[in-house]
Amino acid sequence: MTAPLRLCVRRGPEKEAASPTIRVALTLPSDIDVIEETVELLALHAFAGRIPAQRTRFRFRVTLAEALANAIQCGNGGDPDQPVHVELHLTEETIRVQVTDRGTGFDTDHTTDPTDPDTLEYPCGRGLFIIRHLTDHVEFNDQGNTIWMTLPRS
Amino acid sequence: MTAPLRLCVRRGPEKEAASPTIRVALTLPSDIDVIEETVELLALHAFAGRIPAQRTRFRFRVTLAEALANAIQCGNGGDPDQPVHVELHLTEETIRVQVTDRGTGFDTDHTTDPTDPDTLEYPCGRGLFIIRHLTDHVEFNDQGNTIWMTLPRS
Amino acid sequence: MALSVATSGSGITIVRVEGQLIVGNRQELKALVTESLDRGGRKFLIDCTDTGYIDSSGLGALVTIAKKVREHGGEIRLAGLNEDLRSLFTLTKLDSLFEIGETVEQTLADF
Amino acid sequence: MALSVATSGSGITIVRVEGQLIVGNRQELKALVTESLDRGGRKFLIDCTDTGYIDSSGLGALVTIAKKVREHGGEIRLAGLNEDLRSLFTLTKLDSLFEIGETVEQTLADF
Ligand SMILES: Nc1ncnc2c1ncn2[C@@H]1O[C@H](COP(=O)(O)OP(=O)(O)O)[C@@H](O)[C@H]1O
Ligand SMILES: Nc1ncnc2c1ncn2[C@@H]1O[C@H](COP(=O)(O)OP(=O)(O)O)[C@@H](O)[C@H]1O
Repeated sequence: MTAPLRLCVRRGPEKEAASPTIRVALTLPSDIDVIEETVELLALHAFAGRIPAQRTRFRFRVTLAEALANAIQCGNGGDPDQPVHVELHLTEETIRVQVTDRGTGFDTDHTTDPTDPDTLEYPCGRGLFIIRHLTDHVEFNDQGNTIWMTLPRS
Repeated sequence: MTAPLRLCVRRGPEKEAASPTIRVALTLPSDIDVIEETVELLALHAFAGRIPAQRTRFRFRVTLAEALANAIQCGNGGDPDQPVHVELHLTEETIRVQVTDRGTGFDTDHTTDPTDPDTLEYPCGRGLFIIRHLTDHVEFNDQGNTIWMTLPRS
Repeated sequence: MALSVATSGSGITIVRVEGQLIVGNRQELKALVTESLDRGGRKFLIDCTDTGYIDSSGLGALVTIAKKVREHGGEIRLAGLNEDLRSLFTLTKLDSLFEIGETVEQTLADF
Repeated sequence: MALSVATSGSGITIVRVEGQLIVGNRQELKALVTESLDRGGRKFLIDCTDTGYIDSSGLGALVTIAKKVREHGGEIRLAGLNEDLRSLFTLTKLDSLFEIGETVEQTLADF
């Protein structure tokens, strides 16, 4: 056999990726001990097939952990029988995280500043502040038992 | 500084993984040219954080591609405006794949054997046969426009 | 998928299938082999070394191609299949329709 | 998360936090530092070299611990924080409450 002679190379139709939105959903019990595992599990899906910036991964993990802690403790009052529902809506560029609890919600317009010198040594009150600063966008439903956070995927 | 003396090591509570079912959902247009990309995208989620056997990955890709081709061509008649809906239900051990089209379904009890010498040279009729042999379990809804396939994750 | 065609010194048309051979692209393979037949090619080797997976439409396309090649008095062989791909041919009994060799080199030498 | 405690030759209690410091485990850290205070420890270094992320409850626990240590006339420093962890302290202005050193070695030497 002599060296084969290349005649032609054809490529099949390569459609411009329609980039569908992928939804990833998960329901967890109101138990703070499952937060860490849930965050790691969802991070796998949020960045499936990608190598995001270290910072992006950090922002995702911290803000999701915060939102889950609020849903479990404030929303569901830590009652393990009350579920928390999480969904990720993944597009090419962004991750939209939705966390819903079974609670009655709260006044989501009322914000406090934990960096105020008067309250700087308080042990609580930094969760939503961190969420607002580490996400690109935050929204709540009217009732206040669903939070939507938008984050980058890269 | 001298070598530090280890006093104790404590580990936080490590909950027995509750292993929640993760649902991954996606809607695609009835266009055979998006099958390949859809399969690769869903394979990323099906095996997120895992390194499955080569054979497992192959079975998943082939059977999902078959089910999508049937939904697009037979179910939706190739009408790009008719969506195909895919869901993966991921548990620790298994992947349940659901593919739903907008068609009127078909007689899912009627099976043919493409290995019959009389039909061996037919160009079609091997899709469901391959699905039945490469999955652990197959089910349809009564109408015949939804297929559920169970496959391993490892 | 990408198809590339080469002709060996002994006149065998080698068609290399890279990626998936599935419903969305099987026509390309059919067209390519038909053109080769028209140009007088009679011996075909489908190189599956870099083939990912093949669906039932891809298998169907291979069946159709094989028939056409034989009708022209030609011969078609497959080579370079991994274990998974091979199992598809065994499962569907298409291994009785195709001569399936081991490596491309071996299959070319045996042709 | 895993916590390990060591005492340096100069009597500094080094608490190493591996993994996440979050709502589910912050109590462990509080308990551990409280015990050390009871045993007479006054200088604390929280080693964050292998800390993944810290949530607001984790930050709150550190604030509480710092207060308690100071009430006992002690001192607490953090070390080994990566850029992301550091940004949490800047964002929440807690960098004004804690002395945050660079590496553990450097911070121990400076203590
Ligand atoms: N999902 C929720 N359901 C009900 N109340 C909530 C929820 N999330 C937050 N809140 C309310 O908002 C307050 C501020 O939350 P946050 O900033 O996370 O601080 P912290 O949880 O430490 O108090 C909470 O104390 C709680 O009253
Ligand atoms: N989703 C579907 N909707 C309607 N008919 C279907 C569907 N899937 C399969 N079928 C029917 O079952 C037949 C056999 O399917 P299959 O074994 O995949 O072979 P092929 O698609 O090559 O004919 C198809 O020809 C079609 O009539």
